[in-house]
Amino acid sequence: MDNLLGLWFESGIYQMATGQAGMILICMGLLFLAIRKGFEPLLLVPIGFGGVLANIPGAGLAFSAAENAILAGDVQFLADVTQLLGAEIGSTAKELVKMYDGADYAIRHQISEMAYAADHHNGMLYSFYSVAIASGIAPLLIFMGVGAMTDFGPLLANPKTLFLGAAAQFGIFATVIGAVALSAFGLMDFSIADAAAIGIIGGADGPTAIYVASKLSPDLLGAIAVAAYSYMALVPLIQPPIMKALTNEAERQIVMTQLRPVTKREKILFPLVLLVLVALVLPSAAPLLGMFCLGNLMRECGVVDRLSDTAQNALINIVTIFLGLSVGSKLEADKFLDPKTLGILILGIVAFGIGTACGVLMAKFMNAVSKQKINPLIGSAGVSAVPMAARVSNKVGLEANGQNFLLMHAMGPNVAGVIGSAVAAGVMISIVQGMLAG
Amino acid sequence: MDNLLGLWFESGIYQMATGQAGMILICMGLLFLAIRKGFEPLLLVPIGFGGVLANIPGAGLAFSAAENAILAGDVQFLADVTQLLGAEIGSTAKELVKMYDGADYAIRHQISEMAYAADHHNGMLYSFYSVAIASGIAPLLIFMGVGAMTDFGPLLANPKTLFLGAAAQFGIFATVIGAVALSAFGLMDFSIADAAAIGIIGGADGPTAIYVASKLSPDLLGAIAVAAYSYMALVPLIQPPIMKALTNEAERQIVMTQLRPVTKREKILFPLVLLVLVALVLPSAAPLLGMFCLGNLMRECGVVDRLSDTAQNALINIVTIFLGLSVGSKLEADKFLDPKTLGILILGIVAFGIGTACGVLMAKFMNAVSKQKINPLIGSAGVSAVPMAARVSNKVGLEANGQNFLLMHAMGPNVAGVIGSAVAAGVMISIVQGMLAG
Amino acid sequence: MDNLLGLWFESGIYQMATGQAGMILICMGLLFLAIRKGFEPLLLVPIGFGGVLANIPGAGLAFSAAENAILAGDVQFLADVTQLLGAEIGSTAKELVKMYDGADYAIRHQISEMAYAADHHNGMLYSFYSVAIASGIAPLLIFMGVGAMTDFGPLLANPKTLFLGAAAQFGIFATVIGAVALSAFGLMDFSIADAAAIGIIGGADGPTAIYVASKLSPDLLGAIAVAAYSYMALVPLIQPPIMKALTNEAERQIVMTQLRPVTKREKILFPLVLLVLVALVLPSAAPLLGMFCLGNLMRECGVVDRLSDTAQNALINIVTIFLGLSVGSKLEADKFLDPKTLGILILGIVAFGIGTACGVLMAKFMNAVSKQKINPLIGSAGVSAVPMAARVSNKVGLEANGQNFLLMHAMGPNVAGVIGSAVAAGVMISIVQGMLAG
Amino acid sequence: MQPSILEQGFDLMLFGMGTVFVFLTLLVFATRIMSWAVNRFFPEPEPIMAASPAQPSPGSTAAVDPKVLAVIQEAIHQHRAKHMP
Amino acid sequence: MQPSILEQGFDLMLFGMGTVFVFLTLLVFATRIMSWAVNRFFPEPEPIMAASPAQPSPGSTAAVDPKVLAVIQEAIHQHRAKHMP
Amino acid sequence: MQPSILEQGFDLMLFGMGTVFVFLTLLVFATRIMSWAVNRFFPEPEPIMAASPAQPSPGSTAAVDPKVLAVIQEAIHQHRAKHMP
Ligand code: NA
Ligand code: NA
Ligand code: NA
Repeated sequence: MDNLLGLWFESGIYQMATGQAGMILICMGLLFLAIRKGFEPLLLVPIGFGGVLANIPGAGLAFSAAENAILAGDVQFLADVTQLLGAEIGSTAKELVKMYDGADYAIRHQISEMAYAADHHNGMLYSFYSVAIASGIAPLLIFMGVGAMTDFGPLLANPKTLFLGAAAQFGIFATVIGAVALSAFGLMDFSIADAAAIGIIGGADGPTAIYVASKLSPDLLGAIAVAAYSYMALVPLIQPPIMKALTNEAERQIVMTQLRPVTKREKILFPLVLLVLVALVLPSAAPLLGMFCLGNLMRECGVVDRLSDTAQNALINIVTIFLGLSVGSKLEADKFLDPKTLGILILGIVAFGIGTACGVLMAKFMNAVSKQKINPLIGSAGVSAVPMAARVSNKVGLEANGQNFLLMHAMGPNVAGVIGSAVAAGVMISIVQGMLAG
Repeated sequence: MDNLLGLWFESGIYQMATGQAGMILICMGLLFLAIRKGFEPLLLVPIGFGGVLANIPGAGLAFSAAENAILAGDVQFLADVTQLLGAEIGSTAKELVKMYDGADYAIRHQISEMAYAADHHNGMLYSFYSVAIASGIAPLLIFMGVGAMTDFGPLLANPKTLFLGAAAQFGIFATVIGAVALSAFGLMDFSIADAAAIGIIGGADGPTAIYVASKLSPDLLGAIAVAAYSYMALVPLIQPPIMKALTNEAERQIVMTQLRPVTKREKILFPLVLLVLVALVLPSAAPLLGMFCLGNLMRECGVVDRLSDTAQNALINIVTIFLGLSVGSKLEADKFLDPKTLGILILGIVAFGIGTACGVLMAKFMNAVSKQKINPLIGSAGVSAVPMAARVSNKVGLEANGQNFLLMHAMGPNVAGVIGSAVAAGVMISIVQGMLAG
Repeated sequence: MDNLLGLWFESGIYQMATGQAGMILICMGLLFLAIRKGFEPLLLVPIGFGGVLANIPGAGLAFSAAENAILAGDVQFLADVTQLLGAEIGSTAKELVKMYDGADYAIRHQISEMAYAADHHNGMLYSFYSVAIASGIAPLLIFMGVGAMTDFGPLLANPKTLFLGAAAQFGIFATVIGAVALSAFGLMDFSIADAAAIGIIGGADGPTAIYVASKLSPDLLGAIAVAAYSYMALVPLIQPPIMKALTNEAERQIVMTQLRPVTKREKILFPLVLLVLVALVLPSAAPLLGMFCLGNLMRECGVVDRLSDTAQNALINIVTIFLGLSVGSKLEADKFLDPKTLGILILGIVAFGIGTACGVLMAKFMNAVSKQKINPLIGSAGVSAVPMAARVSNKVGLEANGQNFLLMHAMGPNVAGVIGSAVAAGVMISIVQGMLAG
Repeated sequence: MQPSILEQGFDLMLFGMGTVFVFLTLLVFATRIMSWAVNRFFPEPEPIMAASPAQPSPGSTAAVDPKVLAVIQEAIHQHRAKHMP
Repeated sequence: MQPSILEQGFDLMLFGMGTVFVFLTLLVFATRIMSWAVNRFFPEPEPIMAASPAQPSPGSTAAVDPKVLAVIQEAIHQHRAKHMP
Repeated sequence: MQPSILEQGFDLMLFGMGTVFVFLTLLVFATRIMSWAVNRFFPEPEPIMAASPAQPSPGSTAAVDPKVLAVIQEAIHQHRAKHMP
C-alpha cells in the first residue's frame, strides 16, 4: 500500500505544477513550429524536446545532484544545507535551490559532495549541459563545423562587404542599451552581463549566442537561444519591410558587377590571416574565431577532406543533438517563466530590426562615398543568419528587377556578419568580465 | 638483473590466477559464439574482447586508481587504507578491495585522492565504464538510436497489440520472485535490488537491462548483460517450443486482416503522446523513454534527417564500442566467477520462457473476449528482442500456413515490448530505490 | 577610457612575447609543410593550428585554470600560491607556474580548487589535452582505428618478417642511449623518462609516440609528436640512401616467391593470438595492443562491419581533430623553445636512420642463415611508418629491377613494425616507471 | 518492521506489473484518441502504407529512368551490405 | 564610484562597436594585401570562379561517360535529399 | 646506490630490445602454429589471396551487369576521392 501511495506521490499528475504544464505546452509549440513551419528544425527539435524533458515533474532531469538532493527534502540534509547557505531556518526547498545557485563555488562544491554522498545524482540534461555548454565545447565545435561549411569566396572577391557585416552588429549593442535602459528605469532587472547576453541575439548566430550566454548569463540561456533561433527562422518576415522602407526602387534595382574569380590559395590563406589578426588584436575572440578558422582551413586546404567531412557531418550532428537537449534543460519552468523572458523576446526582435536597418544604411553610405555601387539590399544580409538573410536579399532584389541575382553578392556580407558577431562576442565577454571584476 | 626479475614478476604467466585464465577462455567462447554463430555480434564482440582485457593479470584495466593502488601493495598505503576502512590489520589486498567497493562515498573519495596522489591511475576499461555506463549515458544514447530505427506503423495500425507487449513483461516480475525465493530459501544471496536487475533480463532488451543493472546492481552487470544478449540471440531456439505447446494448429493458422494505412502525422504524434504520458504518469521512466521518443521523433518528423541518420549510425556505433568494452570490464574474474552468475543464467532463461508464454496466453485471452481475432503466435513477439522475436513469430506461422505472413503483425507487439520493458525498468528503479531508502 | 586601456593591455600586440611570435611562425611553417608539401596533413594541420592557438598571448588556451589564475596576477592569489608552493616571496608569475607544474598532486589540487573558486577556467586546448591525451584515450582510439585499417595478410603469409619489425626497433633503444649520453656528458638535461619518450620517435608510429610521451614526459610531447610525424613524412628522403649504402645491386634485385594465400580464419585468429600473447607475457602493452587487436578483429570477423567502418572513419576522424589540437597545446612557447627541442629533433632523425639500417641488416643476416631468400630492401619497412616505408621499399626495388614488385612483401615487416614499437612502448613504460618508483 | 525479501518481491511484482498494464492501457487509449483526432480533423491527402518499411521521400519524383535508378539502388544496396549486416 | 548600469551599457556599446569596426577594417586591409600578394607573387594557373559553390576535385577528370555520371549524381542527390534537407 | 643515468639507459636498451625480440619470436611461433592448425583441422573451401587488399563480401554475387557496376564503382570512387585522399 505504501508502494502504491509512493507511486502516486511520484507520479507526474500529482506533482505537476502549473508552470511545468505551461512549459510543456510551450515546448510542444516550439516542436510544432520546428516540424510544421520549418523553424530551424535542427536546433528547435532537440531544444523543444529537451524542454519537455526538463519540465517532467519529479524526474529532476535538469537539476544537479545538489538541487535534486534539496528538492528530495530529507530533513537532516535540508538542515545542513540551510546552515551552510546561511539561509533562514524554515526556508522552502525552492528558496534553498535559488540560494544554492547563487552561492560561492566553495559552498556549492561542499553541498555537491554531500549530495553525492547521500546517493543523489545529476539529472541527465544537467550532465549534458555541463559537458556540452558549461565547458563551452559544443558551441565551439558547431562553429568549427560552420567554418567547414562556409565558402569565403564571395567575401574575398569583394572584401569591403565586411563593412556591411560590421554595421549590422550595431543591432547587438543597441539592444544592450535597450536592456540596461529597461533596468535603469526599473522595468526589468537585467545586470550588465544579462544585457550583453541579450544583445548577442542581434548577432543572428546561434552558437555565438549560446556561447556568450553560457559565459555571461547562464540562467537566461534558454530564452536567449529560443529567441535567437526563432527570429533567425523569421528573417524572411522581419527583414523585407525594413529593407523596403529604407530604400527606393532605383536603389533596389542596382546591378552589381560580377564577382572576380578567387584563387584556391586566397581561400586557404584567408582563415590564417583572420587567425593572426585575432592573435594580434583580440585574444578574447580566439576560441570562437579560432575554431571557425580551423574548420574553414580544413575545408579549403584540400588535404584533410576526411576531417572536414566529419566536422560537417557526424561531429556537428552529434554535437547538435547534445547542444539542443542542453539548451532545453534551461527551459525549466522556474527559470523560463519570468518577466525577463518577455523582455528578452521583445529586445531580440528589436535587435534583428536594428541590425537589418544598419546594414542597409551602411550600404547606402558606402554608395555615397565610393564609385563602385552596391545594391543596398545586400546590407541586410550582414546580420548573418546564414544563408537565410542572403536569400532574402536575393528575393527582394528579384522583386525589383527579375534579372538581378544578388545571392552571391549577399553571401559576402552574410559571412562577414558571422565574423562580426564573433568579434562582438569576444569583446563583450572581455569587457563585461572586466567590469564585473573591477 | 633486477629489471629482468621485475619483468618476470610483472609478466602475465607469473601473475595469472586460475580465475583469470578461466575467464579469458569464457570470453573467447563468447567471441566464438558472436563471430561463428552470429550471437548478437555487435555487442558480444566488444563485450567478449573487453572481458579478455579485463582479465589480463597485472594490467589492472578494469580497476579504479584506488583498487590499482591497493593491489600494487605499497606497505604504507595499505596501512593507511586498512585504517580508513576500519579493516583488520593484516587484511589481504583482495579483502581490502572488497571492503573499498562496499565503503561509503566519503571514504572511497578519500582513498581515491590518496591513490591519485601516489600516481596510480584508473584502468582504461574502468574509465570507459565510468563515462559510458555509470553515468547512464551509453544505454540512453543506444536507446535513442533504437528509437530512430523503430517504425511504430504496425503498432499504430493495431494499438491493442500493446497488451501483448504488456503481458510479456510478466517474465520480468516472475523472475524477480524467482530470485527473491532463491534468497529466501538460502540458496543464493540476492538482495531485492539484485533481484530486480536480474528480472529485467526478461525484458529481452539489451540497453534497458544494462541501464537497470548499472543503477541497481552494478556488480552483477556483466553476467546480466551477457545473459540478456545471449538469450536474445537464442530466441529462435527458446521460443518455438513454447509457442507450439500453448497453441493448436487452428490457432496458428489464423489469418489476420491487413493492417490499415497509418499516416505520417500519427507517426509524428505518437512519440509525443508517449512522452506526455510518461511525464504525467511515470517520471522515473523519463530518461529511457524520453531518449527513445526523441530518436523516434527525429526519425518521423522528416525535418532533421541528418540528426536521425547520425543517431542511427555514427553515434550508435561509437557508443556501442564503448558500451561493449565497459560491460566487458565487469567480466573481471573476481566479480563474474561466483555462484550468483549461475543463478542469473538460469533465472534469465526462465524469464524469457515465462515472457514468451504470457505473450501467447494474452493473445488467446484477447481472442476469447474480442471479435477481431489475432494469431496467438504474434504474442511471443511481445518480449521485444526486436526484430528476432517477430521473425520467429513469422517463421512458426509459415510452418502452419505457408501463405500467412505474420511479420508485420508481429512488429506491433515487438515494439510494444520495448516500451513495456522500459516502463517496467522505470517502475522497478523507482520502487527499489524507495525500498532501499525507506 | 579605462576600458580602452584595458582592451589595449589585453590585445595581443601589447602582450606578445618574442617566443610566442616565433612559435606562431614555426606553426605556420608546419601548416605550410602539411598543406603544400603533404607532410602527414591529417595530423600536422590540427597540430600546427593548435600550436598557433596555444601561443595567442593573453588567451591562455593552453593553460589550466590554476596557471591562468597565476598569470592573471591577482595580488592576494599570488601571495597564497607563493606560500603554498614554498616559493621565494616576490617570485614572478612564470616562476610560480613552473613550480606549480612540478608540484605534488595534493598541492596542485588545492591551487586548482582556489583557481576555480576565483572564477578562472581551464583553457580550451588544456581541456582537450586532459580529455584526449592525459587520459590516454585518444591515442588508443586512433590505434583501434589503425588496427581496423590494417591487413595482416602479408604478415601471416610470411611470419618471419616479424623479425625485421623487431630489428628496426633498435632505433628506439639506440636513441635512448644517445639521449642519456647527452645527459651524462652534460650537454642536455634529459631524465631516463625523457630519454625513453624521445627514443620512441624511432618507432615511426604517431599514436604510440604520443601515448608514451604523455605517460613519461608530457612536457616534451609537443616536440616529440612534431618530430615523429615530420620524419614519417620524410621517410622517402631519409631511407633510400641508407638502404642503398647497406645493400649491393644483386641483393636489391632478389625476387621473392609469391606470398601464399591466407585464409579468413587465420586473419580472424591472428589478433586473438596476439592478444593472448600480450596477456601472458607483457601486460604493460595491453592498452595499446589490446585496442589495436580489437580494431583488427572488428575488421576481419566480418560480423561487425558497421563498427569497423565507424572506427575507421567517423570515430578516428573526430579523435584526430582533438588529438591534433591537444598536441598543439604543447607547442606553447615556454615549453617548446628550449634547447631540448633541438636535441629531440636531432635524436629523432638518428633514430629513424638506425632503425632503417637495423631492418636492412637483419634481412641480410636472415639471408645468411636461411635458404629462402628475402630482398633486404623490405627490411627498412620494419620501422613502420605504414604504408610509406613499404612504398619506399617497393620504389627502391623497382629502381634495381623494374619487374620486381616488393610492396606486398614489404607490408609484412611494415605492420610487424607497428606491433614491435607497441611492444617497445609497453616495456619502456613498465621499466621506466619501475626505475622512477624504485 | 522491515518487510521480508519475499514480501518485497511480491510488492515489486504487484505494483510493477500493475503499472505496466495501467500505463500501456492508457497508451492504447491515448493512441486511439490521437489517431482518431488526426484522421478526423487533420487528414493527410495520401496515407502511407504501414507495411512499407521506408517511405519514399517527397523529393524523389523520378527525373531519372526508373530502371537506371533500380540498378543504382541495387548497387548501393550491395555496397552497403558489407557495411550494415 | 561604481559607474551606473547605463554608463556601463554605453561604454560597452562604444568600445564594442568600435572594436568591431576597427577589427573588420583591419581585416579588409589584411585581406586585400593577402589577395594582392598571392595574385602578384604566387598566381595560380587556373583561377576558380568565386561564384561556384563547389569546386570540382582535381581527380574528377571524367573517365566515365558524363551522361552516366550525371544520372548517378542525380541518383545520389535524390538519395541524399532525404538525409540532408 | 642509485644507478647512473647511463646504466639506466643501457638497462633499458638491454631489457627492452630483449623483450621485443622474445615477444616477436614467440609471436612467430604462435602464428605458425595457429596457421598450421587452421589449415590442418579447419580448412576453408576457398582461400583468399593475401595480396588482395579488399575481399569481396559474400553478398556481392553480382545480380547487376558487371559493366554497369564498374561504372558505378568508378563514380563512387571518384566521388570519394574528394573525401578520402
Ligand atoms: Na552576425
Ligand atoms: Na521487452
Ligand atoms: Na614501429
